[in-house]
Amino acid sequence: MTMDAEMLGKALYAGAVCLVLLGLYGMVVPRNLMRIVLGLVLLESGVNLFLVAAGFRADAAAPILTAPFTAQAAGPLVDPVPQALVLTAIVIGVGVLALGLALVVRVKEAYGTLDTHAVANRMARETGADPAVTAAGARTPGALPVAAGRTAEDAP
Amino acid sequence: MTLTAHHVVLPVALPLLVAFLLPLVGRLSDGLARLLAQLTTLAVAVIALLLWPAASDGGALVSAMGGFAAPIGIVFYADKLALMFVVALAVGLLLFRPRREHDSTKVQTLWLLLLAGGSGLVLSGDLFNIFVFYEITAVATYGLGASAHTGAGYGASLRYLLLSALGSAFALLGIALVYAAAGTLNLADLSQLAGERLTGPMGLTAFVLMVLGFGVKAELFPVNTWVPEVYTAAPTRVTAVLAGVVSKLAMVVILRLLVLLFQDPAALGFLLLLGAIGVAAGELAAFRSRDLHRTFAYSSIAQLGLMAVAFSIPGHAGVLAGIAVALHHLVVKPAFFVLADRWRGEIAGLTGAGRTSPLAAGLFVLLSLSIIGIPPLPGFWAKLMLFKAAIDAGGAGNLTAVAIILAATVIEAAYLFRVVGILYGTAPAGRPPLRFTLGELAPGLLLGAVLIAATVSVAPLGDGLTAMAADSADAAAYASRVLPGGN
Amino acid sequence: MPFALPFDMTSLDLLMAIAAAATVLLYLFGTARLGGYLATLLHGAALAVTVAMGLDLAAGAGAIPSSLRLTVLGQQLAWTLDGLGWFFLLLTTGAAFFSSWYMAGEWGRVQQRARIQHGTLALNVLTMVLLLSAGDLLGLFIGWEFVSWAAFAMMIQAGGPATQAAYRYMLYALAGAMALFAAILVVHGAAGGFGFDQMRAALPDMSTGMLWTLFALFAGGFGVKMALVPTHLWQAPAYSYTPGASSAFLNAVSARMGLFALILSLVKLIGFDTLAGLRIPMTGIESTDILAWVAAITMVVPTYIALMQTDARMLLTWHGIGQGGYMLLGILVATPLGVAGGLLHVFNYATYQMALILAVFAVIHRTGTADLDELGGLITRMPLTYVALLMGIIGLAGLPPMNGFVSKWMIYKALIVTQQPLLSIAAFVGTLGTILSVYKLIHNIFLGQLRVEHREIREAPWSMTLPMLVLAGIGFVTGFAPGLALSIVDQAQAAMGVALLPHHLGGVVLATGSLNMLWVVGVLVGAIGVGALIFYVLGNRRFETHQYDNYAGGHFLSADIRYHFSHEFYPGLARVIGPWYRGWVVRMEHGLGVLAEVSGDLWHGVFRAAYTPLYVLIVAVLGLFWAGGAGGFGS
Amino acid sequence: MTLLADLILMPLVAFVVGLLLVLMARRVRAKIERRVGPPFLQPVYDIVKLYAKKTQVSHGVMHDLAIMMLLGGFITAEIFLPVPGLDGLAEHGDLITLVYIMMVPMLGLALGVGSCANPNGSIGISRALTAMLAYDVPYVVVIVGACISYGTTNLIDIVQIQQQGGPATWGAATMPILAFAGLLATHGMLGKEPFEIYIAPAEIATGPMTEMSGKYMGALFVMQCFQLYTVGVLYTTMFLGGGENWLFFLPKVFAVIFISVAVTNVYGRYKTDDVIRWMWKWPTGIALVGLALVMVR
Repeated sequence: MTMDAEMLGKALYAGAVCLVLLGLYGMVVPRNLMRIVLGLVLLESGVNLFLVAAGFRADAAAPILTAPFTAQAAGPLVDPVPQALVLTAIVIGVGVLALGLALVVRVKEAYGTLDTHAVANRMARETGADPAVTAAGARTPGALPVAAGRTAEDAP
Repeated sequence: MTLTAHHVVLPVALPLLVAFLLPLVGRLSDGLARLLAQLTTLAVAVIALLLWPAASDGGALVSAMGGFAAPIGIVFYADKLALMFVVALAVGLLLFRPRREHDSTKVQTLWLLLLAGGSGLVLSGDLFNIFVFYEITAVATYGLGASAHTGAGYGASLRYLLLSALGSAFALLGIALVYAAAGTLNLADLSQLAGERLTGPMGLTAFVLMVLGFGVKAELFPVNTWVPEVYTAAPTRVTAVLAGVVSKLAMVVILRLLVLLFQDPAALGFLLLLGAIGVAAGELAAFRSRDLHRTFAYSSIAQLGLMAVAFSIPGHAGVLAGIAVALHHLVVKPAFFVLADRWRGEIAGLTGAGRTSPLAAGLFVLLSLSIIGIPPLPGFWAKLMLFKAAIDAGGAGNLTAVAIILAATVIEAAYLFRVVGILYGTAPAGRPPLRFTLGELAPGLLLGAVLIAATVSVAPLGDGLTAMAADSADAAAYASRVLPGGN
Repeated sequence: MPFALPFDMTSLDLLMAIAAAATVLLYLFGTARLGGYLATLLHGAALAVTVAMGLDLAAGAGAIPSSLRLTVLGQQLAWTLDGLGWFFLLLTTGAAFFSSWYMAGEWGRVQQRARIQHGTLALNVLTMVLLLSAGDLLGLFIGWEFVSWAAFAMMIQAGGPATQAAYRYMLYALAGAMALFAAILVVHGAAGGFGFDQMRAALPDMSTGMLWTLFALFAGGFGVKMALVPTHLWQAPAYSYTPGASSAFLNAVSARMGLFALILSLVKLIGFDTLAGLRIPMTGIESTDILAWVAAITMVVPTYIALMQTDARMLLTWHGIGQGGYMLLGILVATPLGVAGGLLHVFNYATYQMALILAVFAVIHRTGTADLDELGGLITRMPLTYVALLMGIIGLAGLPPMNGFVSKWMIYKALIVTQQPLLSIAAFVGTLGTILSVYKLIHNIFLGQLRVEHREIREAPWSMTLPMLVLAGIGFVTGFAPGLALSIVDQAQAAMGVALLPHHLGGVVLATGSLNMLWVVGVLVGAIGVGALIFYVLGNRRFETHQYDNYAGGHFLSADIRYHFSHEFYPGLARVIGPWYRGWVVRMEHGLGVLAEVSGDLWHGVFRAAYTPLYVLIVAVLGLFWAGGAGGFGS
Repeated sequence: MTLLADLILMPLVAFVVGLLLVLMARRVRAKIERRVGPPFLQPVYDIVKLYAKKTQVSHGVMHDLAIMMLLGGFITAEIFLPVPGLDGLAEHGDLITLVYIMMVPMLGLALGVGSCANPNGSIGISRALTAMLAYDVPYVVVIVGACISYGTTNLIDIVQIQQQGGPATWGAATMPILAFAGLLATHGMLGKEPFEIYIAPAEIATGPMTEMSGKYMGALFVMQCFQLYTVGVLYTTMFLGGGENWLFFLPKVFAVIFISVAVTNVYGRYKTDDVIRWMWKWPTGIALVGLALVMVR
């Protein structure tokens, strides 16, 4: 029984770490905005699982207090705080997810694409991103007098 | 009217309540909604100011929610530092209040949410509440970031959201680690347990995760990549508030974490590293920027890096320096963005703009001199305090950071005064002159006046800040105020 | 106290008040009809107060405190003027007086923004007063920044190319200021405060490495203002494009603030003895030797760059850089003779360089150009300006009878007596280049063919010629009787803690060869008189022919042919030393700029890349595994 | 009273000796070219002839003033250059002073020629100054080396030091390399072939002299006398032990000038840049070696 509980605890942590890693992978590698948002969802699930696991006790009861405060005598309870936290976190996560998806829709409406590179390029064009980076090597001389090279007065 | 500790909750509760009422009022009248929102903001500022005497008498006001005392209950902790930032936030929000935009009510709602979240962020005495208020703040800023209703605005805001949500997840992970280690989330409680429970790799991991999480809003390297785009794409009023005030609130949270939980050399070293890289990265990137919005966005990253360096110096000297840098930046950066709003587009296109609007150009020079750190302007004293703290603390890391900041100052002057040169150049014929209306320029002028007033009264200001910093840097005092009975 | 002041003001307070009042009043009324004369009056008053302070100091007052005190963030700031500061203050107020006089008349009326010129001039004086009387390192730094930015304000007012030059100056000055900031922080770290006495007390406990750092930071930081090679690129353009009298003021005293601060930090605070103890291991090279060689290179290289200039202003300002090298070198000799020579050169340089710059701007005022290829033959049209310029170049070249000779003589002499042949050769070689260069200046502007378009040019107005003639006159008088200037120098030397140099009115008496300028100048003037006698008495009566009445190789030269030999005046020399002008400093500067740009672009790339989460991922994963590996979880 | 005598005598002696040196130079040249050469008083005749010319063309005040500076400068220089029996004012101005006083006539000449507004004159001056830069670099090294070796810059002391131990203490014996370099630089200073770029009759119509006629030319002639004298005496004082009396002194001076004059006649003319290169390479290099030896000793 205790072996199993320990295994279960380890499995929970392993699952949480896996979910976090999966979520990170999902946020970093794909180029589709939808997939990235879904990666975020996976990541948050992982974190939530981790939170729950932190409060987990294999041989404890659910922390539901009924009537007089005597349950303690019956044995250890699972720590209620992480569960409360997870509830809040899930709610927040959902809110953020909804907002994110709304923004994805707006981006799609504005640019007609969900490809991150394409979106980045369109954004750069719209806000006039620094040409210094986009056109590498095409430094405009004179923008910085210090680096503008020799001027007449420097040396003959 | 004398306010007591119970009123500490008002700066959070009042705007939150009104924020939810606002859409309903907005149905009736947009004007009424705007009035209500602004009155609420004003009220928060007034309340915070009224709380001030009480807070300075006893060091801080502690309010336990629902009567449950710490460490079980949820605690609000209002010391002078927190109240100052609440006031700054409210005043900033008033100063840059949204004008008659077509969806004024929605923006006003977000504005109030931002106020509520921001106030909660600095007032909370509890890690999880900090997380919750951080999220409220974040959600408000996502909306505000996209409120320009342009494709770039949506895109930037989405990227910001993704990064920020990732950060929140990390922060939550960090909080979970702290909880797993210490079994409590009350800051005062934790500060007493920190010595034994939060040291070592585990504590450091928790700290790193939380710094990366809250660092998204505090514009810390490397989670600040959203900054240039959002600051460019969002309406300038939003940018001014985000760069000026909201980033500082996140820094205050990090300061609380450092002072109360992680006085670990490794943790301080980590923050120092992030800060120093942020300074170098920000100034260098700003040096190569072609428009004012991006320039100021990068410059803001550098300034926040400066604060991180300051907070990483143990003892109240570092805290003092950090607060001074924060306050200075809080005044200067929004004013910069006021100027950037009119002077949009490539900097090279601003040739001669200073001659058509000399007042604005003069303001620009004043702000530049101050942010570079030229005596006798406040920016100099802030930097001086930072350097003194770093030198007195000693250590190779601090000295390197000082050297980096000194070098970065030259770069900073290079790009700011390049703009000055362009502003005072001779405008090409036939281009319509860029002029400011007095209304556009007013917030900037007001902040410039504040800057000059601060210059004149730098001595008393310094004394006040020193006391505030000493108080904020005192973990024992924090614990004893929240847990009067001892634990 | 030669005169009583109200409200317990010290004379330093009075001076600060005058300077502050001048700044405000001149900014407001500088353009008014009599604004220029108001400026002259105010600066004259400041000069009078300075002279009175000098009398006080000479009477043994020690130092003159100011009642101005500030306490900021636990830092006490106070201001006190001692002999060293006073010496430089005298130059400052004197230069301001002559500059404002020059601007008072016609100059002010034709300049569009006279009030800005007057205002910035007064602002410069005010900031210099604050710098020169700084009572501790923090005050020194604050004063330093004030002075730098006041000079920037003065430079940038002209617009056009001046903007770029001023921008470049600002970058250099700020980099220097940051080095200085680092230096005072190092001191603070070691001494626990910014006080001069605290620093002196902490010196014995400092490690060699720390002393080297301090030396490098102070020398580097202040050296920028002095335009020591390789930080010299900014100075010539920045000073040249500044209009008229402001340029003369900058030339005469602004760069000298760097010298003042160097003397203060290296000589007064650290001290020659400590510096002499700083040696590069395994060699006998002392710290001051390094600086002396920097000074020597500064004497030679910019002088030969000046030689190649085609703009009169540029030529003079490049020489100004070189002359700074002489002053520093003299002081680094560290004997009474050398220090007195270096300081005397500061004074002398101020007189003749101001006369020169003012004369050149008088020419610009009349002809509209300072291009040495575009002028010529003005001697007949502007004789007074010519006289001022002639006396100025004799001083700059360091020939008798002008004062420039005396100070250079002392510097050469000090170097030879202390057996430093290479440095003295460098000093001589610098002077040789100067002689070539100044002849080109006077020849191309005043001698040779008068251009047709300049036939109707009038002499500059009296308001402009008088100041420069008076300055040239001072140069002659202090050349004839250098004892006058040496007594002023004594004040500074005493405050530096260096033994005084015994001198008399005509010069100095040394066992190894003396100098008595009363005799030298007296005989020279007498001999020229004899020459005049021979010239006028012997031989037939001369008749004067017109400038245009010339033949070259049997061909008549008429006014419409441009035959003035001015372009590339030293072709043979240019061919030899031309290839040596590699511009490595320019390339270094350029390289630094490019480095900043490339790193800036790199960071842009980082911020633009959407993959910051990747770094976070790596950090987080590593962190988690680290913590997990330590067994922190699941227990 | 002695001083007054010095003041009058020294320039006069210099002038007379200078005339003799000019005569020698011309005679030597004539001998080498197998001519008879001028009579004994020819230099005097020349000067008288030039002063007696009817047309004396002046190009303005500066032109006249230049002649006065020219004469005045050299007169002053002679007074500060001690010779046997006549110390003059050497106590009040040392070797460095003398070197710079000698530049005053040079500057005067340059200004005068410049104000003539003749391009050939200006070119001549440009070349003359270039040449000055060329030969003065080794000259300066020599002077600095010698001064450090003697430990003084006072010319009277320098002579005394050398007189004390006879020829063995002469500069030429104690620092032969410097002395040799000094000789080379001295030759350059005289402006003779192969260094006469600034006169260059065929190219620039005798350069500085192009607008000089009558007594202006006469003054230049006088200047040449002074120049030969000064250069010869200075070298003698520095390296050949000066002289306790004129009997020993004058032959040395003549010898110095003779070497220069004799060498001159076998050379053509260098180009301007070659003058600089040569002067900065050989005499300077040799002088630096000599200096190094002085410093090592």
